[in-house]
Amino acid sequence: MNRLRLWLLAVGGAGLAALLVAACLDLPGFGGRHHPYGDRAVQASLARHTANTISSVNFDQRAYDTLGEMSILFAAVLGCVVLLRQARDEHRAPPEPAEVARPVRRYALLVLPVALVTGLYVVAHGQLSPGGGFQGGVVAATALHLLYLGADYGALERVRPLGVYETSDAVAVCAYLVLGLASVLAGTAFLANTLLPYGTFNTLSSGGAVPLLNAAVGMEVASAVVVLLAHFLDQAVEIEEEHGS
Amino acid sequence: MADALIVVVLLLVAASATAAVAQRDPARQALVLSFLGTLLAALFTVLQAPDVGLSQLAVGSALTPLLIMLCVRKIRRRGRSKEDAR
Amino acid sequence: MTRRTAPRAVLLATGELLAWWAALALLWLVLITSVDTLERIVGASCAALGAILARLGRRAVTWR
Amino acid sequence: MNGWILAATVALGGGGAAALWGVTTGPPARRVIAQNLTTSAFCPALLLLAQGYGRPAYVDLALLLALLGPVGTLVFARLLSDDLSAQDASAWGLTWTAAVLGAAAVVALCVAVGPGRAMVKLLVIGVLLIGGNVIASRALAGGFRGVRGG
Repeated sequence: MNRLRLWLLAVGGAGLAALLVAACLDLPGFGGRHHPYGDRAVQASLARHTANTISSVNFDQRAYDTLGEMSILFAAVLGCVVLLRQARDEHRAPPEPAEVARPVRRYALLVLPVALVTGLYVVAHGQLSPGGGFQGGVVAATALHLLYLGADYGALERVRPLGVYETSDAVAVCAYLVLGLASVLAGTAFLANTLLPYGTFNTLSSGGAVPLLNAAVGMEVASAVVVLLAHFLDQAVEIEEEHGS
Repeated sequence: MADALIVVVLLLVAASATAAVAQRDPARQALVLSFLGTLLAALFTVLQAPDVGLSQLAVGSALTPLLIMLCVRKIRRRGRSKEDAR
Repeated sequence: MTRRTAPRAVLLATGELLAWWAALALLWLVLITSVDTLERIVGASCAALGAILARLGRRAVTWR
Repeated sequence: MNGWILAATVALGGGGAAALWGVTTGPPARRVIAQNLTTSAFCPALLLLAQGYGRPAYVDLALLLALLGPVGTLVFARLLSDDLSAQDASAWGLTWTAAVLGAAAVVALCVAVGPGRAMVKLLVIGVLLIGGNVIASRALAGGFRGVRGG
């Protein structure tokens, strides 16, 4: 039985290797200036006044894929919340206050708003410069956890009403869906970017629905990361197993 | 000549990814992983993909290390409290 | 009987919020490349959010 | 390939190789110091790359690294504080050398960019980078001594 398994692995591996080698031999040259898909994507994004082609691909040409990615993140966080909940044989101990060196504490308090505004900047300028909802959302959520690193978990819990973040996570996913359905109601396809004016090239209002979808994704990612880290922190800092159970 | 930078960064990525796998202790693995995350962001920039680089930077530099280290802390604490209970 | 906050505390809180708001709005203006009305509005609201969080964070840490 | 990209190659290759060596070998204290120096080697390299490619938008990567790199080091300083308290994890000579090199790169780029919004942005990144690295070094050198369970 074991030998059979090894043979199966060897045959499968050899087949995969052969296919990969065949595919590699047929690849276009490294670092070419033109690519059939790339040229078309750039053309389409310029036609809709979106300066950042990647944003145009993510939120306009393939906005449907992004909806899938967004729901994957939502479902993954939901799964973590269920797995990391407080079980019946566990109890919560209040987090111990920590004495952090003063320069580190002050650094955390100063950088927290700066990082938050930078994250919002990255979200808002997704259609103009590199960045977008995902990147900016993660930065904004990380900024909040400077309070845990620079002080203690109690301080983070005081500025982080978890229910608000759970709600805004769901609201953001709904907002993305509503934006998609709005174009259906207007008589075009789901998530087709034809409803809003395209605006002036290289300004904040350019790109039609791209900035709005970006904002929805940014809100979803930021709340999802906060909720995810909250449950990890709960488990690591607060929740303890009952002794002798 | 212009490809020298790409070669240097690719070699570093290969070396640090191998090193991350070769570490045995999860905490040390997390350290190498955070280095690898930053390095990958540099690789994506060199390959003219700053959007992907930003994603990698946002996730790899602080978020992934925090998740891994919180898991490590939980497991260590659990081991300690089991010893206390005995 | 309602408890009234001392005017001095209100003044201090407003000053702190305004200082943070001004600093963060300035940061926004440094980060962007071209300035227009919409940019100013979005920047001002993001800076306001940052200022509120900065004050909340400072109070949470020095609370104990 | 211009001078900026050459300088970035040296920073990425030299700093990256040194940091990789430090982060994979030796006691935990040395590894964490090397992880902190990753930020101070790569952030100036990303700035130099943005200038070398002639794309000002790439500066955002360096901005995020200057903000999040020290946060990553604080994560390790806090959650490994039990391991680090047993040994001396201070490396002030290295920290200040890296800070001076980062400042030199930022000043050179400021001269090349000329006065304006872009120069102020570069200076903000420089301040965040150097301040963050010094504070992260301080955190490694016993900044979390008073942290027990939390």
